[in-house]
Amino acid sequence: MSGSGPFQDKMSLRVEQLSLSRGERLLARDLSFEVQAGSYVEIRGGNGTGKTTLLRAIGGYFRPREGRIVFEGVEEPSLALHYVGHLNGLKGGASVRSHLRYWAGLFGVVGEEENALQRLGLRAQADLPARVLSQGQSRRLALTRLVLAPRLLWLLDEPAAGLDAQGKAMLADLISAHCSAGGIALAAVHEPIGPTPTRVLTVGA
Amino acid sequence: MSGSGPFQDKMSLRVEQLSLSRGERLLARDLSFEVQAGSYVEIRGGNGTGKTTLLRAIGGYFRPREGRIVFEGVEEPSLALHYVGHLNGLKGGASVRSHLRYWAGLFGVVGEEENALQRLGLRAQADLPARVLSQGQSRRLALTRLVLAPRLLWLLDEPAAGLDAQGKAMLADLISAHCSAGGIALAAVHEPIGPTPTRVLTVGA
Amino acid sequence: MSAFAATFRRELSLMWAGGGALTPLGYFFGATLLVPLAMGPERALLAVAGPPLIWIAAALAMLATLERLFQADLEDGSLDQMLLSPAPLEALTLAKGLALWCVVGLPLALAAAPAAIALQAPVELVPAIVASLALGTAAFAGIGLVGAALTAGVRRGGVLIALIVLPFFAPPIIFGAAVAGGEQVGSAMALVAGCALGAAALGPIAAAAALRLQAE
Amino acid sequence: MSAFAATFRRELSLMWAGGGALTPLGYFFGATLLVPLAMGPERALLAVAGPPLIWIAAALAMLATLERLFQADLEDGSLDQMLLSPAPLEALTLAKGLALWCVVGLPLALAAAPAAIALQAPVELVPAIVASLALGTAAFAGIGLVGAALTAGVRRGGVLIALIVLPFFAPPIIFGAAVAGGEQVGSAMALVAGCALGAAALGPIAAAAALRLQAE
Amino acid sequence: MFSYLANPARFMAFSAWAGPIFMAAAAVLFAVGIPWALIYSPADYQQGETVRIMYVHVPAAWWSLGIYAFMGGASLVGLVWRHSLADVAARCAAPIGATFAGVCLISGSLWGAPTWGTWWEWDGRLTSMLVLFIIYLGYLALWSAIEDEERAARLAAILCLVGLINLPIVKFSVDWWSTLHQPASLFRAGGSAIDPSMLGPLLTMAGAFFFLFAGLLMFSMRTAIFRRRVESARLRASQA
Ligand code: HEM
Ligand SMILES: Nc1ncnc2c1ncn2[C@@H]1O[C@H](COP(=O)(O)OP(=O)(O)OP(=O)(O)O)[C@@H](O)[C@H]1O
Ligand SMILES: Nc1ncnc2c1ncn2[C@@H]1O[C@H](COP(=O)(O)OP(=O)(O)OP(=O)(O)O)[C@@H](O)[C@H]1O
Ligand SMILES: [Mg+2]
Ligand SMILES: [Mg+2]
Repeated sequence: MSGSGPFQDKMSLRVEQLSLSRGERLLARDLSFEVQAGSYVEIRGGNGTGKTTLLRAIGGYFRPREGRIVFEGVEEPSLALHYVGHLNGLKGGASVRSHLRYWAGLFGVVGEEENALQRLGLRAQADLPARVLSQGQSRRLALTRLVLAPRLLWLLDEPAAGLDAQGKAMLADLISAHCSAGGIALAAVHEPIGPTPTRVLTVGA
Repeated sequence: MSGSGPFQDKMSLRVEQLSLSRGERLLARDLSFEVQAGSYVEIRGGNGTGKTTLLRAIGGYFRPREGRIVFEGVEEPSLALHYVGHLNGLKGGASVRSHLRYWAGLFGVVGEEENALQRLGLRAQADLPARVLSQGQSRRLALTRLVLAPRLLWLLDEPAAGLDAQGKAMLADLISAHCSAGGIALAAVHEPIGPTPTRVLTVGA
Repeated sequence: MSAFAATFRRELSLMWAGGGALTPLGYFFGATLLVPLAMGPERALLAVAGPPLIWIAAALAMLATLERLFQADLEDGSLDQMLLSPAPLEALTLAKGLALWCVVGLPLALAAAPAAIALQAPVELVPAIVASLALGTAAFAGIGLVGAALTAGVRRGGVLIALIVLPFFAPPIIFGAAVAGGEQVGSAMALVAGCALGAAALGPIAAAAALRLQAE
Repeated sequence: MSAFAATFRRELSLMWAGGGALTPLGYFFGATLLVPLAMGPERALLAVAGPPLIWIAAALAMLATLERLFQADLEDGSLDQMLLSPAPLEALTLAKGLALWCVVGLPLALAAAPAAIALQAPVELVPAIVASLALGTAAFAGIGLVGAALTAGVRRGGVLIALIVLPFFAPPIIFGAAVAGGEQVGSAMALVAGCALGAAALGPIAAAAALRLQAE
Repeated sequence: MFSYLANPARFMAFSAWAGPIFMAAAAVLFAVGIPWALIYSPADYQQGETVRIMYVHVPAAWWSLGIYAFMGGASLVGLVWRHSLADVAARCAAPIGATFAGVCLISGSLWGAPTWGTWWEWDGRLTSMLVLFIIYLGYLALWSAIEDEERAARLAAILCLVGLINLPIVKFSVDWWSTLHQPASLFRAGGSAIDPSMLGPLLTMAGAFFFLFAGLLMFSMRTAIFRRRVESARLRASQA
């Protein structure tokens, strides 16, 4: 983690015999896997195979039909994770900087705002309202959350969507640094986004 | 164009000394280029350099500060083009098939609905409400418009966003077929999406 | 199917799926229910003050449906597609307004019958009240189109719409309330009809002009 | 800054940017303006029937701000982030409700003073009307949170909210209108305060429970 | 009993015979109660024959309150223990409760016209009953507006629990406000104040209404469960 050094705690994530369904459609059956501290896991699979659903289940947003998701070394999972999904979570009327300030308050951290802007290359846009940002700039803004509050587990759903080459390189650096500091990153992707995955998980195959 | 054979008319597009600005920011100055029938043009450039703005100006949604955009061989530009932007234009409550039916009516065409579903691999989802589609499935639905109504000029803003490998191949096929039938495609992209571009236009360099 | 028909049909089904007339009716009954609650149950007072308030309740019920009418189209990119249709945008806004009237306006007019009775309106006036409201809601729909189009780009535009639209609601409400109050029913009805015609004719045109600017 | 304070501050600034109290006030004045239009300008009638209607106008003005309160958070992904905060969701919904009350409720209560005078309320009652509305809008905000959270996932939820929320608005309106009508001002005021307390205590809890379900 | 029936298969088996039995009980009680109420019970010395509306009005009023309370219980079970059967029960009871509330309102109006000289009066009891009716409608509207059944069930359950607040208001509104409407005469401290000659048919009709509710509930729950099964089978088949 940039600026905040390696994590004190180690966590691992264990998924046991997970079944996921949406509506009447069964997306995963008896899915089991384990992820150790320091891993970067890529989740692959065609459109509509359940990558998003899996990430949301791990994030605690979506209740699996069966099975368990176990966080080891973590007391309250929702405080140990970041979720960057398809939706960026922005308010058009608020400025870029005020988003960072709000998130810092929401996650209970202080002081990393300028660093986060810098890392994602949004310094020039800091005072623009989010409404006028381009697609890639909006994505970058959502990704600043990763820098803003150090959290062990990153759940990233197509994090590179809309990013240009430089943005992808920044993201790859962030992920590499996070994992070498002992964090875990799970990313649903269609193409490799840079860092060498510890393992590739294919859903719905 | 799949199923409808080569276009009867030929069009070309000429952009003359275009200046584009958003708020106080100047995105393009004195941009001039010409695109002939049958071309596939890739628009490249970093995040926030003005790709979307350029496409929207050509589509007639955005008024350029200076310069002209000339359509040759076309009477009413807005009836000769398709625009697939960052937003998919879907209604969560309406089913996939009803979107196609609506667009067919809106564009004044008939009968290509099943073909379009087939071409974009959405047959299995035809009766689902758009709300439950995955990211890639939503994008595919937006792309069905290209098949549904044959139009000469395609303006595509990161058309491959969210598509899996198979989806990207489908899109590449669509674009190739369109251009060899005499249509024009302009696509803003961060990475090549398949077809060999006739030319690459870099904005904001 | 023409673009007009396609739009009309889609709007109808989207509105039905989103609760249809059920919810504006709830709003309408809720609002009329609040009147006696606030004013107290006194019979004589209600009989004079109540029936005209039905018009206010109907106006507010329609108002509440307006906020997202075009805002959603703008936010999800549908408006971009509407601008690529061979049909003029005026026809498409007219189709949306018509759908609004069918799904919300007409049921409101019918619902006015029991509401009028509850607010102690004389029974022989009820048919006139219903007919005048059917016209009045058409006027509201036409005016509302313009308000919704003007505020489509504004977050929390709902209340801004109200501000823009309510002054224009005043004429149909004044004449309509005269019908409900039983004064010069015939000529008041003619005036409501005039408002409806004017709004239905001008509303879609003004709304389309506003929408063209929103796409930027 | 705590998550509560951060949420409160953000909501305040978003609401201000989105027009702030201006637009609900417009709705409020618009609705009260329609009353004499619909009822006719008769002084005596207005003086009896008018002041309680201020409560209806205020209730409807707050109602109109509710639709997008949580719906926007759900649609743009903000809700996902709220669920990752160390603060309980109940605290965050309370912060939103509080912001709503500050930006919309309190200005409405103050605006009730001129509106009451325009509707011929006795001047000596005006302070009581303002105070009771300040409490009443707090009750509306608390109840409204629940309605907004329940309908966050529904398109065109605005009218559905109305249906759900208006029955619960009835008690504060009944007691509040009694204050405005000048009957048993003291005890009616105490009852409005009771409604406000109950709604402020229970509203955020029920709203948070509903919101947790919406994230799926 | 509740936990026994919580298993859908057992519920289906139970309701297969319980539904018809409840309906039969309702039919028998109506067959006794209607003639008793309409012909053999005395006319009121003040109100004359119109008092007979009571035999519809009062049971409908009682059970519209009772059904809401039942829905509240079912909602709590559905929320806390996530029993889908409880959700179905609450959902299926709601239209019946709304109908009873509507019957109470309409019969009350019909009764009010001759006795009070008005169809409708905004007193506490009548108003709060109307509020209950609107809460029923809101509950149903919320259900139908949310497509995902499971989520709809949980959200509607929250609304239902919040709406429970209205029950004591309906019940005690007569005591709190001085009103036109009758205060409670049967369920009150110090015993019933209704003449036994009217109490008999009234209680019979109340029993009939109860069994009508129970029977209708069984049937509509069965339909809902069947529909669900058919839908999931159809979807599974379409995916295979
Ligand atoms: C639309 C109008 C009316 C409504 C909404 C209404 C509502 C109710 C309700 C909710 C109850 C049940 C109260 C309880 O169990 O505590 C009830 C009971 C009753 N109502 Fe009405 N009512 C209406 C009109 C009338 C009229 C016109 C009469 C007769 C003059 C009447 C006579 C009664 C009686 C005798 C009871 C039984 C009270 C008891 O034994 O507890 N109601 N009504
Ligand atoms: N109610 C429903 N009935 C049937 N199928 C549903 C329902 N809701 C969702 N689905 C399906 O469940 C799947 C959800 O997939 P999810 O969003 O997890 O996919 P994904 O792997 O993230 O895809 P993408 O790469 O496109 O983002 C989709 O195929 C969708 O069509
Ligand atoms: N009001 C404004 N003031 C200043 N800058 C603005 C304003 N509105 C928009 N911009 C800037 O204009 C640019 C718009 O770029 P556009 O959306 O066309 O970029 P793009 O090339 O499509 O980028 P991306 O690859 O991220 O989609 C952005 O850099 C944005 O920050
Ligand atoms: Mg996905
Ligand atoms: Mg762009």
